[in-house]
Amino acid sequence: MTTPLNYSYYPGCSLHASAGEYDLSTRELFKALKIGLTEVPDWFCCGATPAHNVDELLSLSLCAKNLELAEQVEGDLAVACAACFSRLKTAQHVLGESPVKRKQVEKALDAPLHLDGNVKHLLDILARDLGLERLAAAVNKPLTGLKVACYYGCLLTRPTDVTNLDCVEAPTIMERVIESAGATTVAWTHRLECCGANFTLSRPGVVIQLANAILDSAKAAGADCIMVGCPLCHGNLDIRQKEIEGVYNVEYNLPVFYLTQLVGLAVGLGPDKLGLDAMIVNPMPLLKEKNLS
Amino acid sequence: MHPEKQKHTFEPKIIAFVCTWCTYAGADLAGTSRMQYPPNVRVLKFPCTGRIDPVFILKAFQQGADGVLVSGCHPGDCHYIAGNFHARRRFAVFRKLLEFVGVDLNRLQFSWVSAAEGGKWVEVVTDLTEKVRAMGPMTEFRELALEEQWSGAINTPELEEAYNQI
Amino acid sequence: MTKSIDTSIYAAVSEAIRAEAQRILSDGTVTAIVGYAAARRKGSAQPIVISSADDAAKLIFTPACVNNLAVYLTKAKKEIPKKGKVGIVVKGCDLKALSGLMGESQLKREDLYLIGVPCAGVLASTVQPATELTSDSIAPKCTECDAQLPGGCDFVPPQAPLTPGQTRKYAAEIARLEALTPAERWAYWKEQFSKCIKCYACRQVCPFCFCEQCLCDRNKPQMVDTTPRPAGNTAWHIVRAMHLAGRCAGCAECERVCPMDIPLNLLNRKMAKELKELYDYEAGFEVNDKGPLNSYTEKDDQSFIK
Amino acid sequence: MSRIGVFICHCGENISRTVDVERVAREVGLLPGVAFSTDYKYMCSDPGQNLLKKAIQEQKLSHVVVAACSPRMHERTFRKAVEAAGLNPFLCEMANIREHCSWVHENKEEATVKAVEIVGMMVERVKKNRVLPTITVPVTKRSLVIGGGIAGIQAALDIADAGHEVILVEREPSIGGHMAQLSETFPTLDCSQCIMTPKMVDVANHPKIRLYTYSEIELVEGYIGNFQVTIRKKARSVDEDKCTGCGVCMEKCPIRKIPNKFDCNLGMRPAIYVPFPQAVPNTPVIDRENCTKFKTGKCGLCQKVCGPGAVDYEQEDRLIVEPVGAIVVATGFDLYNITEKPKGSMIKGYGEFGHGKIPDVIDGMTFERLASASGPTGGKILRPSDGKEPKQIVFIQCIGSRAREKGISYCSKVCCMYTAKHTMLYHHKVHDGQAYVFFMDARTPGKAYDEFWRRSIEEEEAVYIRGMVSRLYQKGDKIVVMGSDIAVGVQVEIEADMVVLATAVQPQAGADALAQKLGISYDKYNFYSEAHAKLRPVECATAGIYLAGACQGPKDIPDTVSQASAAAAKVMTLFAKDKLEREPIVARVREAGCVGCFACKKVCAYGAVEEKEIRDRQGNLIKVVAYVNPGVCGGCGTCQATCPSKCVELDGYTDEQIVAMIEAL
Repeated sequence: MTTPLNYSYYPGCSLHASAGEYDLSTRELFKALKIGLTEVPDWFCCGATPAHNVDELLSLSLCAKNLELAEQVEGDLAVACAACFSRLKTAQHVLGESPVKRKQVEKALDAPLHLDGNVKHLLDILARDLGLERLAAAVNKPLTGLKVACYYGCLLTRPTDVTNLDCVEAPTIMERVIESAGATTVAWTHRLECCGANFTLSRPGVVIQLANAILDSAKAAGADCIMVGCPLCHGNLDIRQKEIEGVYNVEYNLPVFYLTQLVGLAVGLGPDKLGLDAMIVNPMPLLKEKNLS
Repeated sequence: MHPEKQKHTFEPKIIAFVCTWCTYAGADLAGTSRMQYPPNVRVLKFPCTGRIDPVFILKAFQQGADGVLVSGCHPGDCHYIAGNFHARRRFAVFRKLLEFVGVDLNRLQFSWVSAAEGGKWVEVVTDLTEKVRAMGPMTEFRELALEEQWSGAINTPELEEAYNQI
Repeated sequence: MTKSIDTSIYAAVSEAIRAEAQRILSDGTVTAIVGYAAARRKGSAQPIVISSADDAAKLIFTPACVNNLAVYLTKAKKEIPKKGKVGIVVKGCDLKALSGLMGESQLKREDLYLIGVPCAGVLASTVQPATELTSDSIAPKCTECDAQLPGGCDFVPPQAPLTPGQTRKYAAEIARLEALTPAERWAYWKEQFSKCIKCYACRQVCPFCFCEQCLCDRNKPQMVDTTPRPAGNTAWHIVRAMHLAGRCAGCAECERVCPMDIPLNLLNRKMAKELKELYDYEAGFEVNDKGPLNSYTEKDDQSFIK
Repeated sequence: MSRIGVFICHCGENISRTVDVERVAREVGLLPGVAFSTDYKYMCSDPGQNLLKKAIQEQKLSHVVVAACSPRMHERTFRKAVEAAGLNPFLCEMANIREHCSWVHENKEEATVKAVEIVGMMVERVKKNRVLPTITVPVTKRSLVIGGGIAGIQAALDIADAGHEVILVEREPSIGGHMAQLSETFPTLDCSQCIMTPKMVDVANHPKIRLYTYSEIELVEGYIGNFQVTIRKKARSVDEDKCTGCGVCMEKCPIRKIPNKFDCNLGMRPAIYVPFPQAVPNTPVIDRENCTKFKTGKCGLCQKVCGPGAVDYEQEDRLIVEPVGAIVVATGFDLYNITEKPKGSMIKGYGEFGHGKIPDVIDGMTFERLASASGPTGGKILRPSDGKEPKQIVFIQCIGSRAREKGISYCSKVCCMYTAKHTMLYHHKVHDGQAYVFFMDARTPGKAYDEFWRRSIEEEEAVYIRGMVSRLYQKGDKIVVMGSDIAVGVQVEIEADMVVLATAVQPQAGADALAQKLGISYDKYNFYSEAHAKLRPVECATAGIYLAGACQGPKDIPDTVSQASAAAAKVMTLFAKDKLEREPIVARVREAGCVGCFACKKVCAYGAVEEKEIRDRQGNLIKVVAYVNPGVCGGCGTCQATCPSKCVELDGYTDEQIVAMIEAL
């Protein structure tokens, strides 16, 4: 007998814009896995990277308010975006450690803070709350033969005291999840390197250089595709891929999936429910080749 | 009131409970350096602050001390490894108790004074003496000693009847 | 607003205690059991020691079962058979005291058979024994209870107590006193302590006052004034509170037995509050090797030290 | 009724200038119990002391108060004088009217009043002083040394050379420790084995040293001068008395591929083995986990070929009890190993370096074995993965050390120097190779140390890059080292053939367990704590136990040897007398009142409080009470302040004495 899983859901801005397919596939996957997901009413931006670079109080207050809103919905808070996850966890951590900052934020919000709820990344929910065994049991179209490079990026595991997701330097949670879905994972070197993140707008040259190193490493390790859990990483590796190939005169042709898209495929969801058409590097030839579409 | 005159007439009694290895030696150093401080303090030497029982502080107040100083080695410097760590906890709790029963904690000072800190000894003793001098005598415990019994009013008929029967 | 408190499980709990007592006395698991029995006044209860399975039927649990029986295993142990295991009926608060006594080498777990009681609260000492348990008539300690279900016992009846959220009476009173000036607090306690008649009932009933000779009875040297006058009383109550700091488990027996209604547990709760804030220490069910005042960390607060 | 004599010293003019000493003597003379009161120019002078002695005899004084300087100055002087006059020395107290009075006040009236009060307090105190007999403890003049590395060897040889018996216990099959593994030593580059092995042989041949190798400490009881140590001598499966060390068994053993720990698992050894050719004793040990005879019952070849019949498969662990008077702890260090999951370690692990999965990322000790002429490669620097000579080698310092975010913050002290040495050895052996060193700071205090370090840069062409490394990964047969050069402010990437990590020096595994057996304290890293960081650096707070070498903190060889000799000197000082005398300021338990809550035991930093059973004549247990071992008690009195019923009292600072002083106010 297992208890039903129910979560409040904080999609974050990206999932309502450029990463619409992450949102779509998350909702569809959770529906398929019979995990309840209720969007936090009136949620707003967590402040992302800019807020905490400019004003810590603002950044903490934005997150604290969102956490408070999330309290209205039963269940732990599920977060898809790695950056939102990092900000919400950081706010929780900082406000828990520093009574002074807590007071400041309480003053700013004019309300006592509720910070006790758990904030969980989708990976955590799949790997721990649902559990790998139950996940594997739900798989009806295993991703047999698909070689996946799991890309963590910077924010999922760091800093370890804050996110508590997995070992900061040698995490395995993505690999464990996707292997439960029947895929093969490759050992590669750039799993944790930075993709350049939001320099994609201000200094695209940096992003092209860093993302190239990541794509190069994944390709060299023999991966068919890359799996990510962060909209920004996705943008840098997927949208920029053609441009990078042009700059370095190479050909990668590595589809970049959100983890929910790949797991979704494995539980039998169709491409239309996973937003595969929104991917820039077309995954369909690869999926055909592996008999997965 | 004549605060100035009062200042001259009231000389507070300060009792210092100190450990022999650090603070007592620090006080010695103040002497060999010929530093000057008010003569109100009386020093009681202990091997270690760990030996200082909170009851001694209570006893000192009851015996008419207007201020009490407890001083020992800085954390990590204890000659007996950890006596001052135990003392630190003991007094952190004891001062909270005294505060709760209404003792003004300005009369009770704790400090770490090392054997090299003659200057700090002078500063701690001078500050406490002047602070307590400004507060006036510690009357609470002395007044208690003069009182005989319950001050409670006989305010119920039952009590009144009982009292009359005595 | 008076809220009534559901004590409907007590009947089933009593039944379970009797059945278990019957079993462990007849199969020789224990040689005696310390528990509660009905007393003469209607609805009242008193401690009882039984050593025969036939007497198991005498055991009860009601809101009048106020005593902390732990004291019968230490100071009053002469009444208890010395051979074999002894069973004892414990509420959560009493169990904390037992754990404390084990930590201080006064009792051994293997010598005891613990019958835990799921407890929704007991009556205050100020009301008649047959009174209905409500948010007004409940003992103040029960308003702050976090131990309604004793842990780590050998036997606990399966019933779960239901208690509504309650106003924490001590916390409120501590907050009130803390807001006063030192002089006002002194006046308050002076009034309270001057009532004391030095009957030492608080000492007699306290499970932790197990010293063979109390410091306050010594006269060579006389550390503490022994006279039942305000000076001596104040010293006694300060020393008592200090000696219990970090040990008191909050059974509030001292306050219950005080014939002069001095709020003794208030001092103990204040100390408990400080120890929680300073060292994150709380009395609990687990047996601690060292209490907060005979251990330390290098990083303890020293903001009060110059 | 006490007859107290009070002696007020003028200290030349030091006291009498601001204190009216005659008035003090007069007023104090009126106090109850004071039979004699006088003042004198210099109490500490010979005539002053004679005055004191004469007064004791003529006035039949029972107690003495000398009001003069600080007791820290002359308490011993006057107590000796009092003793010479026939009184117990502890019936004499000093009132400090110089440092605490005349020197710190100018107003003569105020100072005089204060002096009278200070003396009055001491008069009341001294009335409560009791006769304290000097405590003497017999001394067993044998010493235990735990650990057979250079520290233990040095200490053992020094103590044995002084004529005292030494029991030397080593956990491994051979003594020698880490120093035997080293190739050359800084700053002279002399061969480690050349200077180490003669000392090992000296130990084996010394008539006063009894060597227990392959043995561990099981139990330590007793106290200074009187320890009882139980040693577990593990079954070696070879009779040490019969074995001649011919080595035939090792040649014939069919199991040959067991990684040799001594060679950092680079070389192989048989199942019956000595860890290295110069081992002392040169007696093999059977590794029962890997031996066919022990695993399957078959084989038995070594027994068949052994001429003297020394191989004994039936041998069992033996427990030996040795009485000793002093213990030197010299258990040394171990290097933090990034290949192992750091179970219980404070270091969080180095996932960014691949958790040690990259074969050509090695630690400093492995490099020592590669560089050692007697090592698995015969002194050639070769990669463990493919045996090729590395042409680009990167050394990374401070792995684990000084890394607060990784869990430990201390400096391992030896790594800067040995890395400099490694770059030199590398350059000597691979002439066309290039060494890079990533470092935070170069710490080279020590005689000829900084010169040595500079030589590695200036003459041996090592490139030092100030900065740390964020990641290592294998790319083809290269290891990509991603680091930063903070001096220039750029990110650097080096494709290296081999990487050497200067991993943190940590206490040996199980150091905490041994400390608990010995009753000595240790810090949060498990390094043993000295009694005083500056003034008692080789003594433990637990009397009779001394520290030598890296078990107390990271140390290089010269420091280790110095400390070992210092510890040996401390042992000899202890052994210089037949009986140990100590100041009788110790705690005593009033057993009648003790209820056995053992709060005193919990706060005792010395482990001096024991549990004592009180039984009646029939042997029935009445109660268990605390007992303070006077040989071990440090005399701080924390127990007394903690005891709720004050049933433990510190002699010399009893509650009576203190309350008397408070009441004198």
